[in-house]
Amino acid sequence: MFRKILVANRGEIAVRVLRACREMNINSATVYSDADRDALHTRYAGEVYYLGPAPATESYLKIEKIIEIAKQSQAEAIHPGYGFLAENTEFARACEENGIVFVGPNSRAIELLGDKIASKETMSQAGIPVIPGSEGAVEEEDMAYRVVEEIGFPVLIKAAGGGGGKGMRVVRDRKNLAGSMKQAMNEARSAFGNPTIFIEKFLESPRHIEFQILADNHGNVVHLGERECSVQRRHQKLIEESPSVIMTPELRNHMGEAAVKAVTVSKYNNAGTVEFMVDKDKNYYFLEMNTRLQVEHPVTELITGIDIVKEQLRIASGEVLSLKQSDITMNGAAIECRISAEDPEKNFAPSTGKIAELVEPGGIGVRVDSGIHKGFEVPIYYDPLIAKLLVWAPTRKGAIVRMTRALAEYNIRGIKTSIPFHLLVMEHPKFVEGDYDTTFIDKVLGKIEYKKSNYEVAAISSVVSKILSSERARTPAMKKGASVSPWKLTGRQAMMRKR
Amino acid sequence: MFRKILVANRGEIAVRVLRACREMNINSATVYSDADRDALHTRYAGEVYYLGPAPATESYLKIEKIIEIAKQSQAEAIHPGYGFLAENTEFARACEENGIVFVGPNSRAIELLGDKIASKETMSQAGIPVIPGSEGAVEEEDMAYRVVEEIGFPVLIKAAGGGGGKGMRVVRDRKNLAGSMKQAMNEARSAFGNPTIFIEKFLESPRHIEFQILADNHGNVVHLGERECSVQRRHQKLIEESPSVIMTPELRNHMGEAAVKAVTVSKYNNAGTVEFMVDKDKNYYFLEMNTRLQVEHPVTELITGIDIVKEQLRIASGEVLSLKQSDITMNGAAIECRISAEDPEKNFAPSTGKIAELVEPGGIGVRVDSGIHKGFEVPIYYDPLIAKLLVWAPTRKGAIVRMTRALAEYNIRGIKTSIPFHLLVMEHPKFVEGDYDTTFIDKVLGKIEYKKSNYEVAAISSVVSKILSSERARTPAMKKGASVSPWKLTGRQAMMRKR
Amino acid sequence: MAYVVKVDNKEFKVDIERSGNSFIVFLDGEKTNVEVTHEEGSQLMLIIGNRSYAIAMEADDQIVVNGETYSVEVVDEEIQRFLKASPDKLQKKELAIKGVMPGLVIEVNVEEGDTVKKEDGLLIVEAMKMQNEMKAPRDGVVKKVLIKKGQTVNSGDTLVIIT
Amino acid sequence: MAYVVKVDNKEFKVDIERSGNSFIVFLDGEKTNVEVTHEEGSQLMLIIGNRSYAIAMEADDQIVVNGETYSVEVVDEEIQRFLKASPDKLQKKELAIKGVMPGLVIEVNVEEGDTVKKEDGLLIVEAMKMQNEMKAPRDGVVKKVLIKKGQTVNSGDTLVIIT
Repeated sequence: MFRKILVANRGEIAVRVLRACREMNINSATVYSDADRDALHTRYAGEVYYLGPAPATESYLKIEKIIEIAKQSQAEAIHPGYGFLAENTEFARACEENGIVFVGPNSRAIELLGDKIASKETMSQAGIPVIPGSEGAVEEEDMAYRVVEEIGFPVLIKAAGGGGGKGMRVVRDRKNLAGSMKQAMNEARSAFGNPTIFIEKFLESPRHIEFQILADNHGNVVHLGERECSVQRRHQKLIEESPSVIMTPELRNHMGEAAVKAVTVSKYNNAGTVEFMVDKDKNYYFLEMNTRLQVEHPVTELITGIDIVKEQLRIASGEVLSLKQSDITMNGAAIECRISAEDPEKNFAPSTGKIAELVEPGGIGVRVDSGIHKGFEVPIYYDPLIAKLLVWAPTRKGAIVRMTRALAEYNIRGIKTSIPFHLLVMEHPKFVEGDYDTTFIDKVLGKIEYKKSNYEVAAISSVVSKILSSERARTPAMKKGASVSPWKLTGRQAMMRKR
Repeated sequence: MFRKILVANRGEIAVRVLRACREMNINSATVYSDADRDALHTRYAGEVYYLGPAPATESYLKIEKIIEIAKQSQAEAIHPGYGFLAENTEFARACEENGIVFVGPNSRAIELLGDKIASKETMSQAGIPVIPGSEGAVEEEDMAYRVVEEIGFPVLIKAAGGGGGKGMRVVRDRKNLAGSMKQAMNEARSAFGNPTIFIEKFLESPRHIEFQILADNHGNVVHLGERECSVQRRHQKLIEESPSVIMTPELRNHMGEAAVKAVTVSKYNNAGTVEFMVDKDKNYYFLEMNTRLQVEHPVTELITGIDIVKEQLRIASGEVLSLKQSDITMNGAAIECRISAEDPEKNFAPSTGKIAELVEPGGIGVRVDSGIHKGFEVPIYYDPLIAKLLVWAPTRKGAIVRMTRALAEYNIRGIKTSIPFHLLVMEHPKFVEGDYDTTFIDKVLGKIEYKKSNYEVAAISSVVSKILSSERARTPAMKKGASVSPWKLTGRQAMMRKR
Repeated sequence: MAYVVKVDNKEFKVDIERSGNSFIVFLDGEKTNVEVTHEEGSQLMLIIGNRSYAIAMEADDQIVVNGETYSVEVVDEEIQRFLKASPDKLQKKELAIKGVMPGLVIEVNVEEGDTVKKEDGLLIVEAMKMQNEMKAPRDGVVKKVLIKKGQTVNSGDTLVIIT
Repeated sequence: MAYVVKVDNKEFKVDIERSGNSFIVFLDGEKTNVEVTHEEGSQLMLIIGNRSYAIAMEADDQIVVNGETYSVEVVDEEIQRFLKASPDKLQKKELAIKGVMPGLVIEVNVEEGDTVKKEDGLLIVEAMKMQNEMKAPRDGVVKKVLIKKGQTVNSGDTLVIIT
């Protein structure tokens, strides 16, 4: 096993990896930007190295600087977390070239799976179901018309180079096809520097179901079951759970085998996630593969008892997978809510600022993976995800009530968070029944109305607060119990003895 | 199920029960003393009722007042937690007489099992192994001499009326027998109002292993496996774990069956714990039965996935146990460390005061059951237990490293806690090997030496702190980023729109 | 002392009297006891009747009660009467447009002296890769622009003043 | 500025210079950079070299570094020199016996004017059902007894003054 690892990330995922290092007795180092001098991951790591100014392009995305720090700190491996450089072929290659182990797949697999067209073709050839569509890139209008004739409307135009909804267009009739194509190409060019697009059948109300896999460097592959991630807003996952309510043991076997095959044919190693779309008739289609640790990996950890980050480190150090497919069992139900610094009552506008108060939920069946602490100034420069709240219970129903209880305990002040949104979902009958798909938030939840029941209390408290606050203003300095200076010139001797 | 429950306790156990109520959609009420106006359980409950002055005898032990509050709040049941009135026959009877469900066993079972002599006899008659000793009370010296002739030295003199080490004496030779007997009787009289003592063989280095049981009101009984609680200081448990390293499936079956039998013969209902002493040859002896929820019940919850408090409430409401013995499986390893407001570096002297800082550990496999919050003044009047830290991992070794990691993350300032002690135990080779018994702390751990490795940092930080502190003293009022008053006469209109 | 409180456009009359850490409150005439059990910065814990509430004052005119956010406006009853008598007193005052979130100013659309209409865009602030436009809350003239393109601003900073 | 710091009876010389939020420190002659990344009350986060430390000052003369407690004594180097020159200057001063924990005073064994010897029991405080005796740290005369039996005292309260 490694003696020292550099964690080249920030926030909750950096802390997650650093915790695994501590439990494995591996020395850890991490990097920080100007905005993260007092970040939780900076507090947590064994060693900390300054990267540069706050913008990611000047800090967390600086490949050369990170490689240099890895060498300086004598780290033998780099864990990239997710985001930033996690799926960057160039970075993986730079690690390989500098004799540093990249905790993730080999650079060729990243490259192949980062290209949506090439990876779709690879999977299709291996007999894994893919969504019907163009064979490869669509460059001209004529070609687009031929494709839609074959597969029928509605169709989805997608960019080969990236994700996150950019360069994507749903087209429902012939007259909008050419225009949407041009828009998508322009968007893809500016977002990914690559205008290549392709077309596939648009699935109306699919569910998003993904399989966690582990693959060692010796050809052994297992899957850890599925996660359902259909609660999405603008292609961003907000809530994930396992098992999926639509899953049967047979379907899990089939999809799991397809996931394992996807890993094998792409010569993939380390942890990864194979994403599928599933339609109403439970037909499943390969969507893409995420070549990194996922935000939602703890859902699977709660269900299987397997520590995925530790497995990543073991695999990266060359160990043979100790798990066989038959060892892996799924137990109970787990849900994750992504806690983000966004104001759900203002259309999820970013809400940064200083964390004035932080009380995290606890007790039975609750796990919090946090990236913040009280007093931390949530920076404007990075992803709004500040923490993940997870629960486990023997049943899905038990997990939902537990999540409701835990969300209500979560107290974050100073910024707005997505907590009220999650509370709403947990109490929505469709979610409770498991009757939801990727259109849930936009179509079913509709206009979000936050329930309020404490108008009278708000009125009374406002006045009480006003009175106390104006009293404070009148007597600023003297407070009861003002703390004595902790300093005296001479130390005192112990004057207490236990009787 | 009940519509409303009164939780007649405080601290972490009150919060534990209140959480279960929330998850079961049961309205909750609780009580508070003057010292607990701002306690966590007072913040957490649906309704709160003032009990009286801080001393327990004037608040949490006031049977009549609590019954009155239960009626006033229209609670149908009372959960007593542990301690205070949890094993008080009179209180259980008062509930029964007032038509309020006592969440715990019937008052007769409490009475029987509270009497150590009577319960030992009941168990012995049922064929459950008990420690050899006097049959019933020992009133005269002659009788004592006869007993020791039969069982041999060393012997243990115990009080029939209570526990906690009071009225207990180990006697190793004949010449000390009469004197120790007298001392024990005096101590027992002043502690429990009952001088009755009995004598049994003293086991030299036993392990303390207990079985969690659940018994419904219809005669169904299951056990949830064992907890090993041998890490004790002055008969107070400090660390508990499950499974026990000495356990085999056969021994578990035998002891589990004995525990179930103990419940059956004492006509016990609700949750309870059967405690055994186990000697080096794995002979086990019934020690006593705890007729309430135990502090360490979450250890079992982590291993079995069963929510014991919810089961208590279901049983109390008359439901039939939904669990059969064959449904119950034990998975992985769990450890609990009791976090107490005591200074382990000063021989565990109580350390009360205001919680100046509180950061609880999180992430994979960690559970915190806390009874405090930042800013809370830990009262001098009650038990020093302020929180429980638990971990789960697939293996015992994994649980130990995880506990070490979690303890290091735990940051409680303003008072001293037992955290440094727990860190020491987690790194002790004997504990790591599982080679320990109830003499571990006194004999093996010996004089506790706390490791320190940051002398230089302490020196530098002291000076930095001194400089910053004297600067603050010079410029008291103006601080950068001083918060503007949250009050203005007129509200502002929303000026922001998402683009 | 009597106040008029507007909570999300619902109006309440709160008559309040202090005794130690407790208050006796008449809410629209109905009596309640309020006990302050904890106070730290703008955060309070209250016991009202037999219930306990976690209160936080946020961003000038918002209060959070057990996690629910309400916009509130507390007006002394006498001032309220005065305002009602001359409703445009307030409108004519200087109005400071303040940042409601930290961010980077990526566009400034007004200069000092410009006339703006209600809902006109004044400037755009970016944070976490999302852009937000600050708009004029009423008609007026730009008296002062206190920020520049490229500048980082904090929540509560005055950005533009309108008269 | 130079200080002599005693940490659990180990002595260090700390020469320190400030520049903004950073300090340049020479510890027994060896140079280190110290950055203050967080400051709240008596709690600090420091980056020293490439390591990050959680610091808390506690109870007058104690410092907690990443959970480990040290007793510390910081003396200005010049004062140190003065003290060494006249070592009994300090001994003769008034000595305030302070409570190190909150509790209930259940016994007071001295009166004003009593002569006490080092290690003599002065009073007993009870908390959480445990009793603790406060003892005289040196020989002296009881100048003042500030508490009574039955009284609740807090950590830091002066209980007895010895001259």
